[in-house]
Amino acid sequence: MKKNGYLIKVENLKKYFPIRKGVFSRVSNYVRAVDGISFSIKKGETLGLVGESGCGKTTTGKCILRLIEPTEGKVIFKDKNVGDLSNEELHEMRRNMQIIFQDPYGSLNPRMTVRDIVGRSLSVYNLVQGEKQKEKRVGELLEVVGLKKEYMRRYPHEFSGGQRQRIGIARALALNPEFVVCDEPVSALDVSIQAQVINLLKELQEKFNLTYLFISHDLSVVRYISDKVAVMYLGKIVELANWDGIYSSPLHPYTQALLSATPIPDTRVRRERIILQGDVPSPINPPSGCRFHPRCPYAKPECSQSEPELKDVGRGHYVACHLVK
Amino acid sequence: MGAYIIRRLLIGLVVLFFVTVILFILMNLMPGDPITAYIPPEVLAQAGPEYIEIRREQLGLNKPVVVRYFIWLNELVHGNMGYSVQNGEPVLSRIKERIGATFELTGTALLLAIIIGIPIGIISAVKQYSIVDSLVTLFSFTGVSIPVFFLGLGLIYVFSLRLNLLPTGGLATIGAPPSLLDKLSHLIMPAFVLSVANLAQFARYTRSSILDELGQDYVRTARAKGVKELRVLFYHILRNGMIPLITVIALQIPLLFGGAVITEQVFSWPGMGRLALEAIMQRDYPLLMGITTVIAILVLIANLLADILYAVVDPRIRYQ
Amino acid sequence: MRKREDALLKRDNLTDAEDTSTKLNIFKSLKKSRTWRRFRRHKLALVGATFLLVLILIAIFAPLIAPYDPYAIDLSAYRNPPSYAHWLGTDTAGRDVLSRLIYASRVSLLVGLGAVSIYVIIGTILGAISGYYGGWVDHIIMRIADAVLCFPLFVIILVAVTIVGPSLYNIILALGVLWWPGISRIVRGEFLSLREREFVEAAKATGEHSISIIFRYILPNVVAPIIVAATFGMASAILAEAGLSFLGLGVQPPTPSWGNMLIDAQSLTILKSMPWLWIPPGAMILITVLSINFVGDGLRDAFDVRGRAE
Amino acid sequence: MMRDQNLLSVKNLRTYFYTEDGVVKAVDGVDFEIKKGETLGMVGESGCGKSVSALSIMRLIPMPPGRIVEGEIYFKGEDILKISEVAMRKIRGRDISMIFQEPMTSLNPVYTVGNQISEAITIHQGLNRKDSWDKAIEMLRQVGIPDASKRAKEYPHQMSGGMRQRVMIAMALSCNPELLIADEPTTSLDVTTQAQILDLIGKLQEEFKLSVLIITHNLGIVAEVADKVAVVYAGKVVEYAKTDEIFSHPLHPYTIGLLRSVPRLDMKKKDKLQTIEGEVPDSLTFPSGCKFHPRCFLCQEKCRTKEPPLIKAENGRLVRCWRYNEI
Repeated sequence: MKKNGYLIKVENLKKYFPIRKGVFSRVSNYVRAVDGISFSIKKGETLGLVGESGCGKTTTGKCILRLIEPTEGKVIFKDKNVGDLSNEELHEMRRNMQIIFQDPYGSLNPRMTVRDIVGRSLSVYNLVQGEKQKEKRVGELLEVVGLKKEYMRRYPHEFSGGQRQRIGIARALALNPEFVVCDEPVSALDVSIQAQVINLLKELQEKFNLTYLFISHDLSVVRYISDKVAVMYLGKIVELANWDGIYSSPLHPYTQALLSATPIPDTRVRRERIILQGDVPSPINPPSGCRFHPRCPYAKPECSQSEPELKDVGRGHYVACHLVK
Repeated sequence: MGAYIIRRLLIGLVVLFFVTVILFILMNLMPGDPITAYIPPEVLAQAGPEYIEIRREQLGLNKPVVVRYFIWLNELVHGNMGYSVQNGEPVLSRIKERIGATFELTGTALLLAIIIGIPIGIISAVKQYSIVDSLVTLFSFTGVSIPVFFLGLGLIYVFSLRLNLLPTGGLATIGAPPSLLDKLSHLIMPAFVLSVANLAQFARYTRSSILDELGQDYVRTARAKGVKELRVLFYHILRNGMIPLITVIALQIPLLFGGAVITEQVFSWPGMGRLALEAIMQRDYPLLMGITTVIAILVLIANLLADILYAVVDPRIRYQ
Repeated sequence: MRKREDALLKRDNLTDAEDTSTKLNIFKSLKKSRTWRRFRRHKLALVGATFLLVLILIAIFAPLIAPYDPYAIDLSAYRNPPSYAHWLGTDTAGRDVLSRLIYASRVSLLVGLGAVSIYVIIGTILGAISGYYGGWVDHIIMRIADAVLCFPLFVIILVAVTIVGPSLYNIILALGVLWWPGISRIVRGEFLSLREREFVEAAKATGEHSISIIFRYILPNVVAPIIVAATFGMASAILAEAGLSFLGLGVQPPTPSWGNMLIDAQSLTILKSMPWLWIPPGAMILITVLSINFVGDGLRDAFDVRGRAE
Repeated sequence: MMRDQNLLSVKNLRTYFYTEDGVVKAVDGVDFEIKKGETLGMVGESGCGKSVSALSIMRLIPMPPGRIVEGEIYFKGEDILKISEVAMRKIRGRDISMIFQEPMTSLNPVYTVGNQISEAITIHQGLNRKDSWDKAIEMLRQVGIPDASKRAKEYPHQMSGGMRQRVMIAMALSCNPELLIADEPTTSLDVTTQAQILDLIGKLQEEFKLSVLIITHNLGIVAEVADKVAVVYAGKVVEYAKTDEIFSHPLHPYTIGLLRSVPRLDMKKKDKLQTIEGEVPDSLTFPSGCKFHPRCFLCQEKCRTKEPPLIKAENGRLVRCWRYNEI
């Protein structure tokens, strides 16, 4: 839509959490949760952000919305740097950026009715006049996410996990946002419920022309819903490509390991499994050079010395690995 | 662990600072001239108003509040808690006379509460919903609900006045040769009365703590290994369940001193609690101040010890 | 550290563990609203609540119920044992013990309600600020709370009362002003865990401001533990008043309070031969405090308030 | 006759919980068998009763409120529901071992991991302190923990999730059991760690000639490790067959629905996920008749009223559906 065609652009985003230690709780070190990542998403597209726990994917999502203040870097949304906004401007901006959370139990206030959970933001932004109009709008929203509008008088504990997640989606949609961060929206749900929510998210995207940042640890889910996929390891993006590129020709050894470790529910598919050695190192003292080198089966001396750049290898496929020329 | 202990120590010092601030405020709220707190009364009585004015200046009592606070603190650090209005003795020496009796009473009470309260709490938890459990629950509710003085009077009524088994009060029988039995017979009732509320608290707390641990996953693991039920309880659960109890015990100590005031009064026990009451009756503010200070510092030390003990027992803190 | 905080919270708010089976997944689906049903199942709490209801009625309608004027001195009826005319006998000044007992219930209930209302407000505000904002504000508030807790409350109240002079309202004020650390710890603990919950983040993302988040989103979730703690606190306040009055430093005669009715029992003759003078007020304190504690326990079960965060 | 081949056979197991809200029929008719050296995968969604089944086999159901109301569990030909608690305790940890979903909370936080492993060895093998400690270190080495003699002295909180689960496995296998029950052993772990752990269990299974009962909600894991699969829904086994057959030719509508609703790595972009409508039923208010009927695309009048038994289909497969042969 804008001149560069991107709705949101993240440049060199960093988030370091201080670690306080010792007698005076001095900051002795930092957890480098997100350590310089860049990507951009076009309007109406979905970028899947995938990685294991602690790789910084959730922190990335929250930094974009400034639910966490980033340490460094820019988040440019509709040509404005979100980091530079004043409180009032941020307040206005949040109408356009929303988030759906992982935990369907923790993300809804147990003491509020569905009507208030979904409708509060309408009142905050004065989008409705009076209770009647608010209820009408909340009813519409509930129907959009596949719930009955009579449910608005109920409390969260009267719903199942899948229904709660639908309420969470309705809340995110209430302000008609353009961009939604989906933070592991299905990983807490039962297998048979996951598909319902994934399909709903896809339908809503088409209907409202939404742009998603879809965060998940599950490659299969990400592959199904995303146009582009970014793989994160220890606060860095190691590979970024369109949905097919990541799966049909993964270039980074970590992506390859991740793919081979993801089980496929079919006994007819036989694959060579790559078993990585050791654990993910601590993001407090990440390894030198390429962060993956201590576990990489193809590591060379240079990998421990210099950090590979995320470079374009053609057809919008980016990879950060010394071995890929 | 070193850093942890130093950290707790520093927090203790910060708390101590606030303690002294509160004390200083109280001190200044008290009616009367603060000069009486610094100069022995006999000197005060002989000196003329000019001398007092000079001393006041020397002591800096007409300086701003902040300066006065530090003067007061300096005196406190040097053991000068002022002089008793009643008889002119230094407050510290009056407290020294009485503190032994209070330690004897509160120490015994705490010990009783621990050695009785914790085991019945354990039994109650293991036999959850049994008659024993109901009795323990009922007992512990009564224990925290009964006024100390009513219980004390009731026991005196039954054991001293009706059954003539135990003395009504005092440290020991006056005139009789000192013996352990005599001492114990005087100690048993007040110590029990003082311990009842704590005992009940410990029993309830132990019960709930053990029940909490019983539901933990590691207990299931132990059972799945084939560990005997008794070992599950005493080896696996107890250590985990007792860790939070350390804090609870430490936090009960101030309440114990509070309870001692009434208990000592009911049983004519010549401890600090009664001294505090005497001080109030006689409007002996420096003395009252001194007693409060000493107790607060004792409590602070107890908390610090509890923190250290905590680290010793819990590896999660030790290896932080 | 976590465990220590838990322990502190738990001490202020003793909890019974649920059935061990709560760990099993199947029970997660059962968390329905069952507050009232649970309270009703707690027999002792029901008994306690009934007693308290009766006591409140007695306190309100004391002038209609009491057979005599509690202040009327009748020197001819000096320390009379219970009789048809005076069901619970008369005291040293010849006043009717039963009438004094009835009027004294007003003092206890007033102290309980008054002191608790004051310190719940102070404690909730300080705890909320401490828990929500954290940082140095939290440090200072909590260290002051620690400092206050270092003093045996009973002793410090004694000191306070001697400074301001013993009276019913001073006692209420002293208890109210000094007793907040317990509740502020509970509130702080709840705020600390609730502010990390996703629904709070969601509220931020939908444009809510801090004040709205504190009052509209978090506080309603803390009401249950506050009510439970306040109930137990009421019991302690009544006990404290009784203790002070017993020592002659609380409610001053001739105003009757259950505590000061026991002052005379410090004399061994009265203790031994006139049990009607001291057993009834002592028993009233015990039963009242016990009832409140039972109700507190029932509420805790009903609200499912737990010391340890899950 | 069956006894000779089957290490474990569970027949018509029913475990109920008596709660204040009513009777929760957590397990309400579970049947399966495990032969020596075989791996059985038990799949189902949360609350379907798979974990309770496992705990019932170990006789570790908290009673009250739980109770095994019906059924037989034959282990090496003996009904272990009928033996004494003392005899059962000897079986636990020695003949049947178990590992759990949360390796953090499943280990005692105040004892070293070496200590916790050697405890089992001391109990069942009567070794002295030093020997059992050495054996514990040997076990840690076998589960691939580097620097085992040093790490044995560490506490659980000093280890990573994957390492803790290895410790659990070392503990479970320390007395050479014949059956390992793994209850969601990798659910709380990352995918790459999950691959390590599954790989490890597979290796040790051959080495120790183990039979394994693996409980999971992840169909992918079942496809990779199990020889046979029992699909559980609402406390009942609804389908029971060889793994290949389940994935190539599922018979029960629930199994079919599950397989179609899981996103797969090898999907085409155009492929659409199919969903099972409705919600996972609440164990207090199970529907009448076939428990799956409100969500079933084949539902008929009969399904609503009458519950199907476990019907024998071709190749000795079992399925709990009236209309399985119409699919």
